[in-house]
Amino acid sequence: MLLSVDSLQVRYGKAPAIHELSLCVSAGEIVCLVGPNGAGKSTCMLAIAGVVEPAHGDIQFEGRSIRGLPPETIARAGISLVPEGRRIFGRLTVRENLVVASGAQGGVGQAKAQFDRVLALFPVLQERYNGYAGQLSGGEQQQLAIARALICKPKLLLVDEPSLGLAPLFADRVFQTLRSLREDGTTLLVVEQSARRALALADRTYLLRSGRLILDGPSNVLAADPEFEHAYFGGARRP
Amino acid sequence: MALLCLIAVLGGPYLTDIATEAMIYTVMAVGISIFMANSGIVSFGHVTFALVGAYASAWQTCCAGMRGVFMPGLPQFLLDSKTPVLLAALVASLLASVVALVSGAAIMRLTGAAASIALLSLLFIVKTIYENWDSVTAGQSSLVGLPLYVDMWTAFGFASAAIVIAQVYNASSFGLLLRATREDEAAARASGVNIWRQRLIAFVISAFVTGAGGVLYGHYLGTLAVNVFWLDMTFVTLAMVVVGGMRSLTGAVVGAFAVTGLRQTLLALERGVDLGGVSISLPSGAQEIALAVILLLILTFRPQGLVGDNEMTWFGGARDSS
Amino acid sequence: MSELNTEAISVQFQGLRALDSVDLSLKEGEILGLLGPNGAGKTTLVNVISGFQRPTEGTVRVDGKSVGGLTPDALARCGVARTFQSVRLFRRLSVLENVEISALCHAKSRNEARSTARRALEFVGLGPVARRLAGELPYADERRVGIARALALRPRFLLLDEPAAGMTDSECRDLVEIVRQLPQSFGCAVLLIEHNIGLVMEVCNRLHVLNGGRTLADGPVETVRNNPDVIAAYLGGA
Amino acid sequence: MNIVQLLVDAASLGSQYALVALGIGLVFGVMRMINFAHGDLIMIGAYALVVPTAADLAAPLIGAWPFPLLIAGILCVVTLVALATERFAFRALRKRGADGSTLLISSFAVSYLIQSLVLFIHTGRPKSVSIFGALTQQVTIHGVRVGLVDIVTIIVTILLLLGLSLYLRRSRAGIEIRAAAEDFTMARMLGVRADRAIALAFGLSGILAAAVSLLYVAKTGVLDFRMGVPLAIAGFVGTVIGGMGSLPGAVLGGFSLGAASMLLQALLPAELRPARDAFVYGLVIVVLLFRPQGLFVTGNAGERI
Amino acid sequence: ADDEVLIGAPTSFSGWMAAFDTSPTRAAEIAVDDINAKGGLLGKKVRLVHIDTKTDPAETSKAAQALVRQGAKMIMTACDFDSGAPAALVAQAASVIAISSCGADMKYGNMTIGNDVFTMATDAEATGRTIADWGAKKKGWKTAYVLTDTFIEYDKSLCRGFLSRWKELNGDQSIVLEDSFKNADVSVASQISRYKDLGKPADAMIICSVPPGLASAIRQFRSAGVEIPILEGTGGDGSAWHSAVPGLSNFYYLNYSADAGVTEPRPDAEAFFKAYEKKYNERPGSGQGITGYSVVQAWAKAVERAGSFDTDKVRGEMEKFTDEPLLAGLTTFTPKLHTNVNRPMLIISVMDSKPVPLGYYDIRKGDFVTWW
Ligand SMILES: Nc1ncnc2c1ncn2[C@@H]1O[C@H](COP(=O)(O)OP(=O)(O)OP(=O)(O)O)[C@@H](O)[C@H]1O
Ligand SMILES: Nc1ncnc2c1ncn2[C@@H]1O[C@H](COP(=O)(O)OP(=O)(O)OP(=O)(O)O)[C@@H](O)[C@H]1O
Ligand SMILES: [Mg+2]
Ligand SMILES: [Mg+2]
Repeated sequence: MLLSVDSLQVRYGKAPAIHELSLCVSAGEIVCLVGPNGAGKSTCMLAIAGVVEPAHGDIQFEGRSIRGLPPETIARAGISLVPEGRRIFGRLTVRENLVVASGAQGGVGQAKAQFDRVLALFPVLQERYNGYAGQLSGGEQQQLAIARALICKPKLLLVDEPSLGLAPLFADRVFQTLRSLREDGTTLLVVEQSARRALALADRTYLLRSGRLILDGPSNVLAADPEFEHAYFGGARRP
Repeated sequence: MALLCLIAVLGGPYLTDIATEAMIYTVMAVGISIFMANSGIVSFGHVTFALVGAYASAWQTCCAGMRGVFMPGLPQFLLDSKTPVLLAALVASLLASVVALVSGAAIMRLTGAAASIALLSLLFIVKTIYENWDSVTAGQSSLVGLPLYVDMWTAFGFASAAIVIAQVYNASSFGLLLRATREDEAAARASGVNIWRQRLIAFVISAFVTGAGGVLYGHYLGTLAVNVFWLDMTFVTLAMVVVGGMRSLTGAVVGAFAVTGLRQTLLALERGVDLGGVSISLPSGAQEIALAVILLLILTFRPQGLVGDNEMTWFGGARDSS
Repeated sequence: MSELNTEAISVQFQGLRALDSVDLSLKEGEILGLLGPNGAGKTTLVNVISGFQRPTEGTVRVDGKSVGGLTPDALARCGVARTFQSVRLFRRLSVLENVEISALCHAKSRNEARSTARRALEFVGLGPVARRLAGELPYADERRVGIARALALRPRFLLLDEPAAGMTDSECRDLVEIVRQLPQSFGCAVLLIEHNIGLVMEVCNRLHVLNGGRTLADGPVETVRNNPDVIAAYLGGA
Repeated sequence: MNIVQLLVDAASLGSQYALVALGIGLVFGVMRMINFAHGDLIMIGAYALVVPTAADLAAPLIGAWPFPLLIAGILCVVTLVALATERFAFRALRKRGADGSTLLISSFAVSYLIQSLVLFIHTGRPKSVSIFGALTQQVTIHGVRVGLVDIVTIIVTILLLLGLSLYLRRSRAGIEIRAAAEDFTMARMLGVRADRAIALAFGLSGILAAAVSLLYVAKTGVLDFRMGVPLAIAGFVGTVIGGMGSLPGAVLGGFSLGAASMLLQALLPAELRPARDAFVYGLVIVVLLFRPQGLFVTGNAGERI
Repeated sequence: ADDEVLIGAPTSFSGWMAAFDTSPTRAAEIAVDDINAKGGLLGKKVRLVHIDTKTDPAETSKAAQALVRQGAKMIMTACDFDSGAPAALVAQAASVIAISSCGADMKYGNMTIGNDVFTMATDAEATGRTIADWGAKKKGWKTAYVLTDTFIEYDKSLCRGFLSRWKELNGDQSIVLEDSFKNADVSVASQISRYKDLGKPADAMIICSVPPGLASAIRQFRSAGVEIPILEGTGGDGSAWHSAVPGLSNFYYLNYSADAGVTEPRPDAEAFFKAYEKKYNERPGSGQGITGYSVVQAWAKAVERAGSFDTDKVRGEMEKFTDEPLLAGLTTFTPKLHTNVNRPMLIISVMDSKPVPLGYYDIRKGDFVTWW
C-alpha cells in the first residue's frame, strides 16, 4: 500500500470538515475522490500534503506515518499536490515557477527531462516561458499548476480538480496525460467533479459526502451501481 | 471603560493620570482605526490630524495674554477670540477634517504601500510647514499655556463620543462598502463601489476624531511642540491599533488601554515597587526593552491582535458580521 | 430594447495581441455563450466590457452610447455586472454582506439592500449560509455567491466568467436552471463564458467563439457547434 | 553655480539613499514586508565599530581592526542580528498567518527594542568613530569636487545590485526566496524549505545593511541610536516611488529621492530651504499620483483580474 | 518628615534627552550632598527626588505633578525648553520655583510660563553674541560664513545672536554667506559647494548645531578642504564626537565650564569635578552639567537669604542676584529676566584634537576675566 489514510478527522475551528475517513491507494493505481460541494475532498488532499493538521487519525506513506510532518518533508518524500485554486506564483515567470518545483528533484539539471516533457505537453507554457505567471489566463494557469507538479516527478500525485477552467480539448489532453503517468509508475489520487470523467479515469473511486465516506469500489462496478447514481446525484443539493 | 475610570478614581491621582492618558490615546487610536480597520490601508499619516487639531485649538484658546507673543502671525479675529474650549475643540477637529478632505481627495486614489507612503509624506509636509511657520506655530519651540481642561472625565467624554462615532460609521452602509474595498478592490468596484469616495468619507471622519485626540493631548499637557506629533506618536498609536486587533474598533480601544497600561506598569516597576518590604526596581531603560519584548510576544501569540476581528457591543447598533 | 455592443475591440499587451478587432453584441433577453480555448481572450473581453481593461482600440457601447471612459464602478451602476473567473469574494465578510454591498448600489435604505441581498441569495440557493463568512465556503458555493452578488446590482447585462467551474454534474444542472431563469426573472441579458459544453448547449441562445483573440464564429448554437473550425480549435471530439 | 558640481553633489546623497533602498527593496519589494528594523540593522552595524560602553568617549572596537577584518566583522555582526530578528520576531508570526500590518508593527517593536538596547548600553549621547580615513578625501576632476566615499558608494551599490538581481533571478535559492515570499505554503508543498529561504533573504538584507553602516560612517563619522530611522524611511519612500518588486527600481527611486532633496537644498531660495522636506515629500505625492506603480517600472508583474 | 525639605527633578535618564539631563541631575545630587554635609538648609536636610521622564512630555507632566503633590519646594526642569515646559507649567500652577539646568531658550527666562520659572543657562542668543565678540575682537576676524542647523531652536537663536553681534562689529557686509542644513542630513555637499563658489575663504565660520549633525558637517567640510576656523556655541561641548574628525583643528567653542578632557581654570569648579568623579567614577561628559549644581546652589542661597522656603520670598532673593558667583558662572537675574545674557563663558580651542581652555570671556569687558 503506497498511501493509507486511517480514520482521519479534520476540523476548521470546531466544525469538523472530515469525520473518520479511511482510504488507501496502492502503487500504480489511479484513485478518484468524488462528492458534492463541501464534501471535504480538498480538505482531505490538504491533510495528506501536510498543510492542514488532522485532529485524529493517521496517514501512512510507504509504510511510514507522515502525519504531522511539515509539507516540505512530505513533498520531498514524493507526494506532490496540485491544489484547488492553482496557487501559482504570480510574480514569478513561468520558468521560475517550474524551477521552484525542481528543487525537490535536486535542481534544474536533474529535472531536465521533466522540463522538456511538460513544455511539450503544454505548448503555451513554452510560448510564455519568460512571462509572469500571474498574467496567464485562467486555463493557462491551470496548465502551469499541473506542469509544476509534474516537474517534481512525484511517486504520488494529488490533483484537485485537474480540468478546472480547461477548454475541452485540453481537459482531454490532461486526462490522457494523467493516464500516461501511470504507465511511468506514478500513482494518482484525483478529485474530480464530473462523475463521468472520474469513472472513466480511475481504477477505483471513493464517494464522499459531508465529510464521510458513502461508497467506494472499482469504477466500473460503481458506474453500474444505481446506489452511486442515487448517492451522488440524488437528494437535494443542500439539506 | 467607565468601570476603569471608577477604579482609577479609587486608585488615587496616579491612576487617574494613567486613565486620562489612556483615554486620550483611545480617541486617537479610534480615529485611526475608523480609517485603517475598514480600508485596510496602514496609515503612517494620521498623526498629521492630531497635529492640526492640537494647534488649531491652541490658536483659539492658548496662552491667555501671550497669544500675540507666541503667534504674532495669527489673523486678528483669532488673536482676539475667546472661544469656549469645547467649541474650539469642535472647530479644531473640523479643521483636521478639512485638511483630510483636501489632501485625501488626491491621496485616496492610491492603494496599499503607495497610499501608506503618501500618507507618511503628508505628515512630513504638514510637520515641516508647521515647524517653519514660526509666526503661527512658534516654529520648533513649544507653545505653552494651553488651558488645562482635560481631566479624566473630559477624556472619558471624548473617548465615548469617539467610540460612538466609530460605531455609527462602522454600522453604516459606508463602513460596509469600505470594508468591501479592503477585502478586494476589484470586486468592490465590480459591485459598484466608488473606492475613492468611500475612502475619502472614512478619511475625513477619522481625521475629525484623530484631530480631537490631538486637541486633548495639547490641553492635557498644557504645552505643544510640533515634534511631538512625529514618528514616535505614529508608532505608538499604530501599535495600539494593531495590538488590539487591526480590523476591529474594540481592538483599538483595548489596544490603547493595553499599551498604555503595560507601559505604565513597567514604568512603575522601573521606578521601584515594594513587594513585602523588598524593593524591586529595574535599571533605567529596562522599561523600553521590556515593552518591546512584551509587544513582540503579544503579536507572536496573537497575530490578529488581542481581540482579533471580534467586535464587542456597548451601545447597540452592533456590526452585523458572521 | 437595450443592447450592448463591442466595436472592433483590440487589446495589446507587450508583444501579445489578446484581442483583435472583436465585435460582439448582447441583446436584451438573450443568453450568449462566449467560448474559446484557453487564452483566447474571453476574460480579457469581459474585462474590457466591465471597464477593468482599457482597450487599445475600439469602443464598447451600451444602447448605442459609448461607455469607453467609465470606471468599473460607474459601469456597474449603469447595469453592467460581472463575476470573476477567480471568484474574488470579500472573504472576511459574511455571505449576506457580500451581496448587500452590491445591493446598496441602488437601494434606498439599508433594509432594502438587505432584503434584495436575501432574495438574490435565495435565488442561487444559498439562503441557509447567509450568515457564514464568505472565506469559509467550499469552492462551488463561492461561485454562487459571486452570481448573487452580481445579481444584486440589478444588472441589465450580466457577464458570467466560468460560473460552473468546480461544480458537480448535479450542481451544474441546478445552475442551468438558475441561468435560464435570469432573463425573465431579472430582465437581464447574459454573457456566459464556460468550458462545460453541455451546460452551454443547454442554456445559450447564441454562441460567440474566440480563438487567439479573433472571432472564429458567431451565430445560433447548432450552426456554431457544427462549424469545423470550432471543432478543430476548441471542441475536439467532445 | 557649476551644473556638473550640482549634479555631483546631488549624487552624494543619492548614492547613500540608493544603497539603503537596495536593502529595503529586497525585504519590501521581494518579500512584501515593511521591515522597519532594517534601519536599525544599519545602526547596529555602525555601533559595532566601537566598544560598547556607557562612557562618553568611545574607543574603536571592530573599527580598529585591519581593513578586510573590519568589513568581515561588521558583515557578520549585522547578518547575525538580521537572522536573529527573523528567527525570533518574524518567523512565528508568519507561521500564524499574520498579515502585512502585523509584521510591520512587530518590525516597529524590533526596531524599538534594538534602539532601546543600544541606548541602554551606549547611552543616548552621539558617538563618533573614524573609519576608512582615506575615503574622506575629495578628488577634483576638471574643477568638480567628488568625494571618494561617494564614488565608492555608487560602485558598491551597482555591484550589489547586479549581484543580488542575478542571484534572485538566476539561482534556484533566489527563486525559492521569491516563491516562499509570495505563497509560503505552496512553496513548501513543492518541497522548498521555505523557512530557510526566508532566513536567507534576511541574511542578505543584513549584508546590505552592513554595507550601508560602513559607508555611512565613513562619510559622516558619527553614531546615533536614531540614525537608522530616517534612513529606513528614505529607503521605503525610494522603494515605493521607484517601483515595488524591482530592485533597480528601488535603487533608482532611492537615488532620485536623495538627489531631489539635494537639488532642492541647492536651488531653493534661502527662506524656503528649511522647509525643503515639504517640497521633497510634495514631489513624492505627485509622483505617486501620476505613477502609483512607481517611476521605474515598465513591465507589470502585478496580478491581473 | 518635618526635618526634611524636598526638591524634585523630573528629568530624563532614558530617551535622547538623557544625554543632556543626566549630568545636570547628578550634579544637583552633589550640590545636595554638599549642603547636607554643611548641616542642611534652615536646619532641614535637603532631599532630591528624581523621576525619570523618559524624554516624554506626558511623563514629564505627570512626574512634576507627583513631585508637587509630595510637597517639593523646588523643581529642577530639563535642559531643554520643549522637554521641560510641561514640568515648569505644573510648578508654576502650584507656585513652586522651577529652575532649568541648561535650557537656553529665552522662553524659560522671560516669564512666558510665569514668574516662578528660571534657567541657569546662558541665553542662546547671548551665547552667539559672546563667541562673535570674541572672534572679532580677540582674533580680529572680519568675515564670517554662517551655517545654521534649522532643526533645533537653540541653534537658530545661537546663529541669530552671532549674526547680530558680528554685524555690529564688522558691518553688514562682513557676513559672506548664510546657509542652513538639518541635523539629520547625511550630506552637506551642496552647502560646501555654495561656500566654495564664493571663491574666497571667509575668516571664520560658525556652525550652529549639535552632534551628530555637527560632527558630520565638520567632517565633510574638512574633507572638502575647508580649513578656516570653525566656531560653535555650547553645542560643541564634550569631546566624544571629536574622533569623527581625525586631527580636528582650528575649532573654537564656548561653555559654562571645562568638559571632560579640558583643564578647568576655576578651582571651585575643579573641586566639583573631583567630587563628581568620586561619586560617579567619571567626569561629567559635558561642561553643561555644572548648571545642575547651580540650580540647587542658587535656590539654596536664595532660601538662606530669605530665611524661608516661601516661594515669593525665594523668588525675590533670586531676582536680586547680580554677578552672583555660582559654579555655573557669574549669574544675574532681574524681576524681568530669569536667564543670563551677560555671563562670561569659557572659550575652548581645539588643535590637533586637543582641547585647550583659553579663559572666561566677558562680552561686557571685551576681554577674558577672572573672578575667583
Ligand atoms: N478555511 C476554512 N475555514 C472554515 N471552514 C472551511 C474552510 N475550508 C473549508 N471549510 C469547510 O470544510 C468543508 C469541506 O470543504 P472542502 O473545501 O474540503 O470541500 P470540497 O469537497 O473540496 O468542496 P468543493 O467541491 O466545493 O471543492 C466545507 O463545509 C467548508 O465550508
Ligand atoms: N495583463 C496581461 N499581461 C499580459 N498578458 C495578458 C494579460 N492579461 C491577459 N493576458 C494574456 O492574454 C491572453 C488572453 O487571456 P484571457 O484571460 O482573456 O483568456 P481566456 O480566454 O479567458 O482564457 P481561459 O479560458 O483560460 O480563462 C492570454 O494569453 C493571457 O496570457
Ligand atoms: Mg474542493
Ligand atoms: Mg478566462
